[in-house]
Amino acid sequence: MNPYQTASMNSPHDVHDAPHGVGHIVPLSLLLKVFGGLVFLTVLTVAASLVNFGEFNLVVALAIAVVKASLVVLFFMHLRWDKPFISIIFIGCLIFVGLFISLALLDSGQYRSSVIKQEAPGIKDHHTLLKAPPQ
Amino acid sequence: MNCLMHMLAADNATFWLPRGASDLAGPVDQAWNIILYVTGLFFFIVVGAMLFFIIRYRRRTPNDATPEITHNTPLEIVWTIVPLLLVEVFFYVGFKGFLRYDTPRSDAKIIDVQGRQWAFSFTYPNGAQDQDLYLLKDEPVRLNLNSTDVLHAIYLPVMRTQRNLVPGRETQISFTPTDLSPQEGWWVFCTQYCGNGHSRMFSHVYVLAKADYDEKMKELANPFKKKDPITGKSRWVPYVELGHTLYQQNCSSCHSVTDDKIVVGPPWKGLWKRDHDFNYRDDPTYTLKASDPDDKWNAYLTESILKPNAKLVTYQGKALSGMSDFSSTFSGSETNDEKRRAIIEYIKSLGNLPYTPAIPPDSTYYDADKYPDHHPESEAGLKANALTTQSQPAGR
Amino acid sequence: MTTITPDFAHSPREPALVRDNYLNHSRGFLSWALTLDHKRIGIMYLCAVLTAFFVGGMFAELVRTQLLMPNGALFHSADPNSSAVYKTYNQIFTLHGAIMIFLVLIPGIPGALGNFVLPIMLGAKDVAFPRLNLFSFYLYVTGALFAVLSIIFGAVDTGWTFYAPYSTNTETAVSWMVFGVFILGFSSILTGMNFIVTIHKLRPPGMTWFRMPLFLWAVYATSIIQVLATPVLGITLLLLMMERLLHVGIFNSAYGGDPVLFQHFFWFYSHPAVYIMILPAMGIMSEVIGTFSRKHVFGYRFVALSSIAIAVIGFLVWGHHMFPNGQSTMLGTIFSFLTMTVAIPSAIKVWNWLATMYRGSIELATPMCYAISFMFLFTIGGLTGVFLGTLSVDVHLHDTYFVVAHFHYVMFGGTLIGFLAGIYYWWPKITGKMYNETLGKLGCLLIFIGFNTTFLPQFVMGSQGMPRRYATYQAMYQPYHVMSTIGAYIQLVGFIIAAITLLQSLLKGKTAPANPWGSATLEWSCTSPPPHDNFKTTPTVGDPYDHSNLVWDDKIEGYVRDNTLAEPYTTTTHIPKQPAGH
Amino acid sequence: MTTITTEPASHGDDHGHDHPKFLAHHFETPQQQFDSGKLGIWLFLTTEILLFSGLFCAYSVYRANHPEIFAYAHLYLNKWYGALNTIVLIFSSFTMAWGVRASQLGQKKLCVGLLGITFACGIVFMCVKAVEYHDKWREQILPPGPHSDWYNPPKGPEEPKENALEAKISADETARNKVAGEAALAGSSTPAASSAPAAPIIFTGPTTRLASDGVLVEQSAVPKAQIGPTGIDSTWNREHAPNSAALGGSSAEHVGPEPYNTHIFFSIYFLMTGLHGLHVLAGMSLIAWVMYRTHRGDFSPAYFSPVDFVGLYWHIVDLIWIFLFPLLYLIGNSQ
Repeated sequence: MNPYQTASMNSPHDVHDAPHGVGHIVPLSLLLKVFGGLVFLTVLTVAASLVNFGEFNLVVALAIAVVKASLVVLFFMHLRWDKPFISIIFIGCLIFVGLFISLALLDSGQYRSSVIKQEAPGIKDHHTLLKAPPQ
Repeated sequence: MNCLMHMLAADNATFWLPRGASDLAGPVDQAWNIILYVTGLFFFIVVGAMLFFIIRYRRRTPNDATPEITHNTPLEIVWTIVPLLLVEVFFYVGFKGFLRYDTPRSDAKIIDVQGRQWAFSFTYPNGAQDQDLYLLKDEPVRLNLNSTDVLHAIYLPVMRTQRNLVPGRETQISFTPTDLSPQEGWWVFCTQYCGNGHSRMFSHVYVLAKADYDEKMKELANPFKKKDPITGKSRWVPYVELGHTLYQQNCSSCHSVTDDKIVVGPPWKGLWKRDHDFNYRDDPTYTLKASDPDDKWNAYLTESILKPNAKLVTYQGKALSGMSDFSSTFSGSETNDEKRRAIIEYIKSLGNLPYTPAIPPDSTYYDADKYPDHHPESEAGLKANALTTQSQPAGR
Repeated sequence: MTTITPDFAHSPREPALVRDNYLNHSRGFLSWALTLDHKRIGIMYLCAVLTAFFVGGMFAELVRTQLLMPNGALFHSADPNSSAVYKTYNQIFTLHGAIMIFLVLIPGIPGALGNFVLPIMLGAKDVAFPRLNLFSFYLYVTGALFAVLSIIFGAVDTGWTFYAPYSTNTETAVSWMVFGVFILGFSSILTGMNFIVTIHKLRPPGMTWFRMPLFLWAVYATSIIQVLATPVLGITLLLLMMERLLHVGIFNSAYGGDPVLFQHFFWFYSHPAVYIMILPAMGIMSEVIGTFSRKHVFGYRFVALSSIAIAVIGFLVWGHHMFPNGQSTMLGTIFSFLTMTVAIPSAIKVWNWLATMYRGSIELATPMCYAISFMFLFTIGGLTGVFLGTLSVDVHLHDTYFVVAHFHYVMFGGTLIGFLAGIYYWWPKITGKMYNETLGKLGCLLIFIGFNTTFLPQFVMGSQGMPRRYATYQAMYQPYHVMSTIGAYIQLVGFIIAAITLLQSLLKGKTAPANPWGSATLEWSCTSPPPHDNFKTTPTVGDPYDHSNLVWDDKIEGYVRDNTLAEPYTTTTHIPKQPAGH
Repeated sequence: MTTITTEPASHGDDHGHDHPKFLAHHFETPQQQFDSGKLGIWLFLTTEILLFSGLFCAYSVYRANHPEIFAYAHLYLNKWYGALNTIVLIFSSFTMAWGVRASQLGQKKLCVGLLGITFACGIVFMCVKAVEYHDKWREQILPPGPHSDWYNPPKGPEEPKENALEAKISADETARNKVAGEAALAGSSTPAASSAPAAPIIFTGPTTRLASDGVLVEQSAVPKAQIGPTGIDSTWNREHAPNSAALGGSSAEHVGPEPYNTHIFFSIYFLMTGLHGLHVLAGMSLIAWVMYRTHRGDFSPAYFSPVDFVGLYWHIVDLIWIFLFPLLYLIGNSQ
């Protein structure tokens, strides 16, 4: 027998739907629900931006964005029904993004005190800066 | 143990390392030697074993039967853990040395270092500028690093320290030189690639004893001697140019010299010999008119620098308040008096009357045999006078 | 259950090229230019990479020649205040670096050898996306062209690291080079994707994860890095170009940017890239050492997983390139600590190679000679890395020739020697020809000697304080430099001999048997050169390092599998429940 | 002979079982081909995310260290354009997902229609972007540009209030710089000296120092009354702004006259939206391509991978915008 048949049969969801095809078919009603949710959240995030949460402005905005994003990923991109390994790739990628940003952020925060506060000279007169020094 | 540590921290030049002449050299050389010996050992184990196996187990027949050894987990775990522990020890050794390198000494004397394509310039506590680094033996020093154009790095091999000069930031290194330098000094390199002249961007560090150091500082501090960072030649600085520099450092944030707009204080443009009316005078009878003689104006300006609140002008219908006094900066020593005079000369040069360059400072500030080619009456001297409005890059 | 049977229907000495194979399967220029056959694409990569290597090597010789004299043997100016002449030198070492890294080391082993042997080793007919594979080759060519064009439009003089703000201010053709590298990056990404998918989805029955040859593990780890790291290089270079064109002020301090941020961006890719370069070479080592010791690779799982470990930890150490560069103390400490841990997986590999040789039957064929010199040089390279990973010591050694020597020992002594080992190892399979062993070993020896003569002195002058990227230097360093240059010339001779060896084998080499070295991995079970579709029947897989049933056959001067001998693993062959294993 | 074509299916099909046209020669089953494609496209999407991560990183670093820039400069953006575009993209994502479903069920006409709507949404999105860009171009708030002259925002009305503030600020400056100056001359590098703005400036004439302190009255670009619930907070002081607030701490007391280097915000804005715009265009062309192929009838419930994969790509583009919108348009509007 062909191993790849077993392979496909083993993947959790190929069995019950679309026996003739490959991949999972998302019911239209669900798509509609997700769309509604996304619109609602968009309105919500705009509304939230009108309220001052002080330090939490960003947190709130990002939290809503994350929820929206996960809706899109899970249902529109049907990650929910895909092989787990794909989720691993996706999450792994996000972890590396987080790693990259957080370490760069941490460093710049650490040496911020040594940054000289000034208007960028180049904006004022960038020719002076690019001018080769006297030879 | 003690002598082992001593042996590990060699102060003299070795096959590997140049001599160490700062408090940082000890830890660095120690770490270096520890790592050198341990890794060396591992190197000989690996290569030795490899060569031994090659000979001992060389192929006899194409069909040699070999034992079916696939793995040996305990062994593999051992040779995973042991090196791990070792390298983390190295990490700790290096970390200790690094903290010492990276923690600024509060009691350190501060020298400002500015890098540019392609030279370093060092500004000393007494305001002196030079492109060689002079240090006092056994005195902690902190170099404040900054660059005007691209990345540079100042690297002092004998001090075992280097740091990048980052434009837009002020980084620092601090250490304590522990040895007197030889006559020719030690090398200071730029290690961060910075363009055509990168390999030519070096200077020297001299570690001096107290007497020589003070002597050197006094010489460098002479405000009328300027060493061009590019050519390295010294030249005589006329009053007006010095005054301009001092203006940059002290006055520019309140006094405009381009237009007659009030920034905070009255503009200097055209200030010399313009009628003044005061909103406050310590001597109610005091007046100052364009017609008054130079001496009176000089006296007035001197007073305004040293005792600003003695007389307050009303300018463009605005009654101006006084500023805090600059007596500490522009009086109290011969040098400061000359600086004050330079400021006044600069203000003169901004006046509406034709300006004739002042007679150069006397021999205390101008050493004719040191800089014969820049004698004030010489070509260069007069040219320097003429050029006062073209300005050098202001060091700081 | 069929076992592996190379088709020896015809007489073994019948010239290979008469048989249908990927070389004579179809003819004509287009049949190569538009081929989707991973083997032909691999050959094209090989030619392109070797050409780039020649160019980069010539630049290297120029660099060494200039440094014969303290004031420069090629370019020198008497006037201490005019440095314009050194621009040329700076452009030369920049091009040497950029070409070697982006055109040779990174695409070299995966592109050339990986493309050729990966599917065959796996037992697949081709990589998962043949079109993509061809596309990524042409991306490579395009990128290479841009990189070379930069020479015409005012060659780059920034050093291969493109550090801002110098790279944003210099008048040289940075944008061309940067754009070329940007394209090369995508070529690298596509290759990586292709390999990952191939390894996941195209494994035949019996090829479980822990039956995969270690070279595949290495390439798999490499591909992970390629996919995860290279995009960041892409955006970095994009931002650099924008910085040059629009002065956006992200990296250029003159516009409020942060030069240290650029270094974070750059090294987040470029440190993992170091492992993109070295990992496949390590994979080759495992194959070669196992084969020529005629012994099962020791600690297969440790070696396999150490590749993955390197790939993952390799992402966490980029800051060790920036200890004195204005990075904060805290980050420096974190990165130094992690850097130390990344040394361990490499160490594991070395130990396991040693243990593989222990009580083996070691044959010093040319590939094995290269493997030996790899172990020698890579050990030095790795151990000197410990010096640089140690914070306080790095403060002294940073940006000196010690660093130069270190990464040449790893990149050249590691990756390139491994690449050569791989070429000589798979040459019979690729071309169907044997080469002259004596010549091959001579080349290897000369390269080894020349290499050490070149770079050992650089350790010393580095620790003595000689900064890198200098067109001129203080007289006290001259002896080291002269020695180093002599070594460079010896290497040149060595490489010429190595090249002659291969060319001569193409012209009048003996026909290669299917399995000249007695290796148990799948690629040796198909004919040399392999047929167009690699395998007539989907092969069944045993232990890739079980040499016990391979016996030497004098008629064909190669090894054949004698199934009467015990093959302990075939009994346990089973179909993986799910090819997409994790 | 050049019988080698780029069509893998034309390679010798030496497998016993049936090998449909769409199935490449080196795959055994449609399922295997589909899984491979799926894995491949997801790997590609991760690279897209990592590509954008660089911009997000730059964004975070600058917002964390210079919150005042963002608090000030984002007022130039019209958040209603942003919101509109968000809705448009979300809708297009919905139609795309539906289109994939249609393709899976073999509803050819419906699929083409839905893809068409998605494509149209792409056009609308780009048009709105064009309007936004045009506004910026008209107001000359672009990245500094080749000669760094593209960024000069319009002047706002000057109110007496403001002059008072300027006077105060320059007074502060005076005090600080005097300390700095003395310090520099006396050589002791007090904190004041190390933060004395003059430090790295190349001398460019007497007024540089003024400009480099940003104490030019003409700097104000947005009508000051708009900023903060109580107009200008006159206790604002440059020294505090960059140091106090952490990421997102763009609350009232950090907003005042234009901070230094506001052009960085617009650079980041144009880089992010620009790169995203390019992806939208790429996505649109891909959609057009699969529309054509669907119309041609290439796809069936057994083989619809291209539609699915293009869909995934389109969703990622949407995903990135979902984050760009709040990060760029909705920075603490609430002050």
